[in-house]
Amino acid sequence: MQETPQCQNMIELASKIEAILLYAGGSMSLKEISALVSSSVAEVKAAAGELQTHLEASASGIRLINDTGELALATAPMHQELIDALRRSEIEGPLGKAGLETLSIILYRGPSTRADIEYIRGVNSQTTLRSLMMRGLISRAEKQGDRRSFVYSITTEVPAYLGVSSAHELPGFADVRAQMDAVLAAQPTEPA
Amino acid sequence: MQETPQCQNMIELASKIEAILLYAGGSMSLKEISALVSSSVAEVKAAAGELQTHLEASASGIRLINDTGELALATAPMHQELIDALRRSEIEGPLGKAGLETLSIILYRGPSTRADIEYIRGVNSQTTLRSLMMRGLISRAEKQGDRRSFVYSITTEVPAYLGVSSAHELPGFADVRAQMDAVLAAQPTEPA
Amino acid sequence: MDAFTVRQGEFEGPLHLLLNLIEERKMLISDVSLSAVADSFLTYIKEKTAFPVGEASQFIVVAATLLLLKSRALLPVLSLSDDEEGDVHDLERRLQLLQIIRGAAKELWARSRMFIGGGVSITDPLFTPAPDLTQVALHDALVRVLTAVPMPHAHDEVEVQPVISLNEMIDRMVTRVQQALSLSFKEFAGGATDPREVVVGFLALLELVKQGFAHVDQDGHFNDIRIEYAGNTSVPKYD
Repeated sequence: MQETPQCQNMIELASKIEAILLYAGGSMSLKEISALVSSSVAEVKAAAGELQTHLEASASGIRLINDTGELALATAPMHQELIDALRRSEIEGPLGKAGLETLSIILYRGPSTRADIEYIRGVNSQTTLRSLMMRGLISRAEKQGDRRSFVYSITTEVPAYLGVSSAHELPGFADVRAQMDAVLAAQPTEPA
Repeated sequence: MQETPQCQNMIELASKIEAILLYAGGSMSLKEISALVSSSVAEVKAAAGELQTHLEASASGIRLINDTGELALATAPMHQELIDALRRSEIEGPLGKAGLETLSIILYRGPSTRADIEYIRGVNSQTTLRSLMMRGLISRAEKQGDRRSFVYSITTEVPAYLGVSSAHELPGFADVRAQMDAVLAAQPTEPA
Repeated sequence: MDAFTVRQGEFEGPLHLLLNLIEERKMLISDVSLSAVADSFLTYIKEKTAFPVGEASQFIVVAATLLLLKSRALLPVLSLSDDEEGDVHDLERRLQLLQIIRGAAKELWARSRMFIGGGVSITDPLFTPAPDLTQVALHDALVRVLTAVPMPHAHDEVEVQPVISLNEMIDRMVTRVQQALSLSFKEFAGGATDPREVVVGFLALLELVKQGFAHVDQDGHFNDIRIEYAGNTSVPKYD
C-alpha cells in the first residue's frame, strides 16, 4: 500500500477491524463492524480485504476469515497440530462421514431444510444436524412463512474448519456448485 | 529480521506463539508455551520479544502483553475507545432466548461444562457464554486437574437479583432438575 | 479416525447402498444400472435383520422401484405408468445428487483446520442484568429447551422383515405353479391388475428359482418366460 491519505485511512480501518475481532472473538458481520467504526460497509469490506492480504503475506500465525459478509480472526492452517495439542481436553473428534456429507449438502446446495437433506441422503438426518449445530458449523432459522420448518445454513466456522478464508477458495467449489445446480434444475420436482 | 536460518526459526516460533495466544484468549506462561512448541523458555522469550516489536512497528491493531513471564494478546491502546464502545454494545439489550436458556441451565444445574450446556441446548454456545460472562452473570474456572477445560458457574449477584437465596427456591426446581438429569443421563457417549 | 469411512453407529441408507453397488460395477447411474444391481440390493435387505427405527421403509420404497425396473427389462409387456416413470427418474436424480455430494465431501476430509479465536478473556465484568432476567423467564426457557432434546435411540433397533409381503406372494406362486406345473409368466401376470403386483410376482418367481422350487426358461430376449415346478412343495421362509 502506498501512503496516500486514502490509503492511510484504510490501514487504520484494518487495524480497528483487527482489534475488534480479537477482542470480541467469534465472527462479526461487516454491518456490525461498520456501525462500530462509523464507516460504510464498502469501506469495511475493502479494509478487510487489505487485512486478509496482509496477514497472508506476512509470517503471522493469524488469518482472517472473510466469507459471506462475516469476518473472524483464526489461527493459520499450518498451526493445526499445535492448537489440537492445546485443546486436547475439550476435543470433539473429526466429523464422521455422515457429518461431512450433510455439511457438504448445505455448503453446495445452499440453505436447506431437513427434507432437502434427507431427499439426497435417503436417511434420517436429525442427529447429524444436531451434532453439526453443536459444533457451530451450521445454524438454523425458521423457514419463511412456515414456522414449523427450519432452514439450515453454513456458519463462518465452516471455512475455518476447512482451512480457507472463504468457502469459494475450496478446490472445485464452483464446479461442484455447477454440477449440483445442473441436476437440481433438470427436473422441477422438489421433495414434498 | 534477516533471513538467516536462525532467524527463520524465530519467525516461525513467533507465528506459533501468536496462534496459541489467539486461540487461548487469556494469558499463558512462557513455560506452558515452551512445552507446547517444544522450544526452550529462552527461545520462546526471544521470539515473544520479536513478535512484540513487530506488532508495535506495524499498523496492527493487536499487541503482545508480556507481564512477568505471562504472555497474552491484547488490543492496541489506540483503539481503547472503540473497544469500550464494543463492550457497551455487547451488554446492552435483553438477554434473549440464547442467553436465558444458557443461564437457566447453569442456574438450575449448578457448575456446568460447555459440552453439557451445548448438549442440552443442541447448539454451539461459545458466544452466549462469553456474553453472559461479560455481563457478570456467570464466571468460569478451570476444571480441577484439567487446565484447558472450563466450568461455568452463576455469580453471587444473580440469585440476589432474582430475590432468592439459592437456586432451590426457583420455580419448579425439583421437577426441572430431575428432567435435566434424565436428559443428561441419556446422552450418548459418542455423538454422531 | 484417519480414514474417510463410515463410523461405528453411523447408518447408511438405501441410496448409499445403491450408489456403492453401481460404482463397484463402474456403471453410470441409469435405469440399466439400477436394474443390474437390483438383485444385490434385495439380497442385502433380506440378509440384514435389523434397521434403525423408521429406516426399513426407505429400503422397501427403493426396492419397489428397482423391481419395477428389473421387471420391465425382462418383460417388455410391462409398461410403467407416469407415476412409476416419475419414481424412476426421481431415484436417478437423488443418486446423481448423492454421488456429487459424496465426491465433494471426500475432498473436504482431513483438511488443515483453522480455529476462530474466542475473544480476549474478560477480567473485569460489570454486573449488568437485563429486563428479561426474571424467575419465570428462566424457568420457561429451560423447560422449552429440555422438551426439545431428542431422546437418543441409536441402539434402539427394531427387528423388521421387509420381505413379509414377498413371502405372501411366494405362497400364492407356489400354489399357482403346483396347479399348472408349467405356465408362462404372461399367464401368471395376466391375473394381476396392478403392475406392482406383477413386479412382486416376478420377484417371488426369482426367489423360487433361487431356492430351487422352479425352473425358468426364456428362449430369447423378448420371449415369454416359462416356469416349471421343480417338485418340492414346501414354502421358503425368510425368518
